Amino acid sequence: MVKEILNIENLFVEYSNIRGKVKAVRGVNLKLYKGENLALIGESGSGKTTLGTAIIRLLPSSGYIKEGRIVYKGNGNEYDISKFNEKDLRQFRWKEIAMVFQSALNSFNPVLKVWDQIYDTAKAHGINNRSFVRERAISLLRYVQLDPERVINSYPHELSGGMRQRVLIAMSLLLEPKILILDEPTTALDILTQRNIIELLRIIKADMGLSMIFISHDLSLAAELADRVAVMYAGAIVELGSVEDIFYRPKHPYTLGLIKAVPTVTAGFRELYSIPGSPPDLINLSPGCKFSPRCEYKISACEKDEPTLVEVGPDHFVACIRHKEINNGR
Amino acid sequence: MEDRAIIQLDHVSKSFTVRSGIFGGRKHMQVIGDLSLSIGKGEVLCLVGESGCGKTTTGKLIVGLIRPTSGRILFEGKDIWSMHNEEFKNYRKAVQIIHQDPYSSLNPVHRVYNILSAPLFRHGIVKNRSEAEEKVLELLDRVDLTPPRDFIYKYPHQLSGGQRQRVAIARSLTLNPKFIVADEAVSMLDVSIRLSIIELLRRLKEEMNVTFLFITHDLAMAKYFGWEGRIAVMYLGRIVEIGPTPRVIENPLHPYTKALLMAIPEADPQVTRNKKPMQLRSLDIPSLLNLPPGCSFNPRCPFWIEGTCDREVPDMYEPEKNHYVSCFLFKGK
Amino acid sequence: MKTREILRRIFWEPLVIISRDKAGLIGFIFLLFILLLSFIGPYFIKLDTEVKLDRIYQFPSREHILGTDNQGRDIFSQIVNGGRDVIIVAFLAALISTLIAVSLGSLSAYAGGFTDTVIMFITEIILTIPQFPLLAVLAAFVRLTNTTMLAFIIGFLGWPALARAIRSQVLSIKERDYIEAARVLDLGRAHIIFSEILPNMLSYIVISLIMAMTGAVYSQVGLIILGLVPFYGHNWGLMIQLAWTRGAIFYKGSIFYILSPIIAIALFQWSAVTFTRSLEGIFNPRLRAGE
Amino acid sequence: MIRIKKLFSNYIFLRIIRAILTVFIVATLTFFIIRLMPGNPIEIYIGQLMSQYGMSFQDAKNQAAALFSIDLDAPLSKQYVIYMRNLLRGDFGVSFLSQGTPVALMISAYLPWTIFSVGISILISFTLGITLGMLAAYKRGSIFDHIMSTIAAILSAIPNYLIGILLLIIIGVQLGLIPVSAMRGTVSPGIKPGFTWIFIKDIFSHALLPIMTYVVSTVGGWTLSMKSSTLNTLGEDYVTVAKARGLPESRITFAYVGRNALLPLFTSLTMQMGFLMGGSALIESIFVYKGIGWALGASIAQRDYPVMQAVFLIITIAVIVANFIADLLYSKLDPRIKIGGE
Repeated sequence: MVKEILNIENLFVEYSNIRGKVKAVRGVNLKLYKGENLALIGESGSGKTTLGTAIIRLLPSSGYIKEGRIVYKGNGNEYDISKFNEKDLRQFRWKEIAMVFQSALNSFNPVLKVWDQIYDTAKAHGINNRSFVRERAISLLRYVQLDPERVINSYPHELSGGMRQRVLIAMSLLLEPKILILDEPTTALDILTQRNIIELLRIIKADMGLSMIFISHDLSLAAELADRVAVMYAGAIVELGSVEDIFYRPKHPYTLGLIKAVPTVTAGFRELYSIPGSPPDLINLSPGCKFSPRCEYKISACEKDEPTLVEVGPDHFVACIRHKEINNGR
Repeated sequence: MEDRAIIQLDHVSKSFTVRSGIFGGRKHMQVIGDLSLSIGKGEVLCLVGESGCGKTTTGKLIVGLIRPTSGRILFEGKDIWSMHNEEFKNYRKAVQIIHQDPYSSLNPVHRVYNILSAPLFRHGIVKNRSEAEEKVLELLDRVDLTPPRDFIYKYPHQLSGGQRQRVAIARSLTLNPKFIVADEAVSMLDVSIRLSIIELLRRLKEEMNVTFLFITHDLAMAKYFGWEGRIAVMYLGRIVEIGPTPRVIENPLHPYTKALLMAIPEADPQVTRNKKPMQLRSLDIPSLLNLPPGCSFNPRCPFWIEGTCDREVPDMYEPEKNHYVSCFLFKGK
Repeated sequence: MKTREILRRIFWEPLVIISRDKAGLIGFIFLLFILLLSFIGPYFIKLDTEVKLDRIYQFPSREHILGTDNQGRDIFSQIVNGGRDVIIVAFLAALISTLIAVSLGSLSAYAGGFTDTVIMFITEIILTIPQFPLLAVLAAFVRLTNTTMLAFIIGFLGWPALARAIRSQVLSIKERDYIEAARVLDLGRAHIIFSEILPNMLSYIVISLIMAMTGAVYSQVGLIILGLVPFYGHNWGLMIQLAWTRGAIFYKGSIFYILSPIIAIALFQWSAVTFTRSLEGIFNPRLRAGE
Repeated sequence: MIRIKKLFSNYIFLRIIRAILTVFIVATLTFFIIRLMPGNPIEIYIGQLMSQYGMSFQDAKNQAAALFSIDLDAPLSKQYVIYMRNLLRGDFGVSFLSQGTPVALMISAYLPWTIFSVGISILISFTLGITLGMLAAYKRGSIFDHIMSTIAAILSAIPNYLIGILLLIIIGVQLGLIPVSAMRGTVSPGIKPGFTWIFIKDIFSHALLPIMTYVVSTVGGWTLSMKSSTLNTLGEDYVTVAKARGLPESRITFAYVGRNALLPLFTSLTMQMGFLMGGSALIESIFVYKGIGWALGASIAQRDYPVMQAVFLIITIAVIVANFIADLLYSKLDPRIKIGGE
């Protein structure tokens, strides 16, 4: 029996702005198991990044958790992250859950050397032995295939984008966290660099056995690295299942649409299909299935109540009342 | 092929001078080096490469936004920079560009109507407001912004990214162009929106018989859009491989193209997890300020031949019909 | 119908936008008040020049709202009549600086290369020279006899910082994709400058004009207080200078005499700066369209 | 050759060259204003000597030449060379009014006081302003923020000399807290300069009102700039990442937010130095604080051209040097500015 390490229960996150309340995450239930890679897939505004940052309670100041619990199970105990105070959070972050952000370019303080930022991190968690931290940093930098002596004494602007991403990944491993959240870890990088990061993440998973959450708009990243995939639309999970289920047996029209909208290189030429329309306004949400205005399977019942996730196969959940009609697109 | 070419690049180079202050030293940054290329009427050519490889500069050179440092750019056989006024005007009207970022390609202070009617008035296509309005509505309809009356008096900020990109496409169509450069026209849009824009471009190409230069970093998108056309792969300011799209994808010749195809992550778990990426000699891309001698891929290339690749720049060889590659491995084949 | 629409767009919409920012609205109201007082007020309240030795340094009363000065003259009438010249000189000077700054800044950005280097070098050098001493020295040479002359000198020295800012603005707008699109569509240089670039800079230019006005008030009143501008007439600066040179400052009872012009100038400066906060909105279609 | 190239891409070297060039150009401009402008001071002075003292043209001209240390008979180019050579030697000519006193001597008596008062003021105002600005940014939307921002906006809008006069009236005259007239000048007579408590107390009490004026008039500007700069920095990704790394709030505030928010303020700092040095002409005149600004005001009022010219030049040079120091400081704080070429 695989053990769960994180349990998100009925989570609601909102942002308040001038126009009203943006319902960014709406009633998400999600478990993360020990040693697994979970991908959160969705387009801009789907709530995937909000969900990721809510887990370590780093929402922008206008955002807040409205409802729900985020239960972390570690060291033989259960903790509700949503109840943590500032001091708890500070000790918890990076030590238990580390996060690699989308913009590696801007993730480092431009006026401090890489070493200072690594040592800052260690010191914040009570590790004051300089030579110990330095040794560990050097071995980690070597591990991510960087020249440790050169990188450690560099300022961030002296490193390329790919190098910075690797430094950030190395730094995320510094305190041996149990969970690593990666927000669009490859988006801004070149293809060859992307491949390198993907290979690196595979090695990390094999070596360290930690749990990872990938947040991405890019289906191919999920295809590369995920064990399970959660597809988000308008703040809710619409489909959740193993990577094979999602890519080869999608049961939600949106998942199917996404897969059919992405061209591939290797297989021969195939016609693609686009999803009409655009995502809904998260401030004034209509009742019913949020995808229904764009859905070709829509029936009148879709506009009444929002469907909840139902199990359609072993560990395969989908929020669609017409899931039986949806057949594999490939 | 040659005489039916609409755009030709004849040994085009472009360098920028980087200066540091009044007294600072000057450095030359060669962005495009000795580029020759010919695009036929009605063709789709996809220019593929990673960021900073010079593909956007090539696009700007072709639409005449910047002048080449050396070499000639020919439109229907005539050098655009030695055209007389009337000819240049015709060229300007015939060659248009669609930009990547729909948020900076539309002037925020103008309404859709003003954005689309300005070129119509300027070039005497319409005479008065009612004619212009009619024509603008027609253009909006053509790019699927329906009903057009809902969009004509909107400001750009009132539109979504996809809708803005449609307005930008409509603008590029105002003067009935023969040639459109689409510079990463969909890369900033969401996956579900992306494809509908691609489909729109494909339809326009059929309906209006426009020639496309489709610039992208996304090989899969290039393959999809340009299946019937050609792909040119660019690396550090040079084209390293060019050929019919199916051939380049199925039988890549240049080590760089191979590396890209083997590296590209794909939305199919079985396919993508079985990829065997090429082991490069170096992960770092050389700086344009300090290009390596010889083939610019040689410091990273696993097939590199010492003494050859790092000395001379390889010519374009044609190991299969219409499929060219600039690599010594194919010399004499 | 049509005129109503136009009137609505010119007057009503900006007012609605101004009223959205509380501080900006207060600034606008004060500014309007000062302008009305200084330009229309003098037609109703004549400058009191009659020496009344029995009424020296009176405190405010119903008869003299702000009290009387060292010669028993009504201070309020002096305030009402003392603003126009200051504001006109400031406006003229600001207009000149802004014109020079906009032309040189855009030229520099647009031409680039050597022209740019030269213009920016000159700009940087003038920028390093402390402005007020230069003005003071020049004022000592050129005997300033009238207000226009003063405005011109202040205006001719006040452009460098703004020119540099305008240049970087133009440079950034010039690189936007919509400018490239306009070039490719062959819309012409005039269209690009006046219809694509300028509208995007308008709010910045108007805000700069107002800031330049406050700068010109600073220099102008400063020169007057130092006694370097011996022109005749009556204005707020002169009121302060007279109070200072005649030692009124050191007399306890003179508080209303000396305070009135200081508050008038300070209020003008503050309300102008605060008003600029609302201006951004007036020119920005995003805010205008009511989002 | 390589060494020269390296030197030319050296930031400090370039700044020095530019500073020297600026001084050179300003000096040249001053020369031509004095020598060539219609109604230039030399002509006026000669005219004055002839009409007031009944001197002959030649005598008047000789005296003028001696005062300005310019050989008026030499060709203009030679005059210029001599003028520049004298400047290099620190020879600014002789004062008109206090006949025989070399201008250089006067400057060395006045300049230190201005540097002292303006320097202390900038230090106080900058430190206070960035502290208040950061506090306002961290507590944005709070009552503290509203009050601070309003006060700051009002203070920064009022011309500094008006603030000076207001302080004089309110503290000195109306409330009578400070004996204003006793505090004129820069140091009380009879007090020996030295590192003694009495001397330090005395110079601070004399400089009190000017310093207060400078601080009150500039602190608002610093507060507002620091507030907006801090707000920008707080939105940067590296601050979020620092929080995610679990860094203590104090470390984030100072090393991550504070230091980066401070950087854009350095350009304003150089502008501010120029502005305060320039504005000292007014402030020092108001308080009769005998620094270089007061000297400028007095020499202009009395049309003492040699002093005026030299004082103007010295103020400009002081500003250029101050800018240079600020730039060096900036390049120390921001590693993205390269020092020492490659």
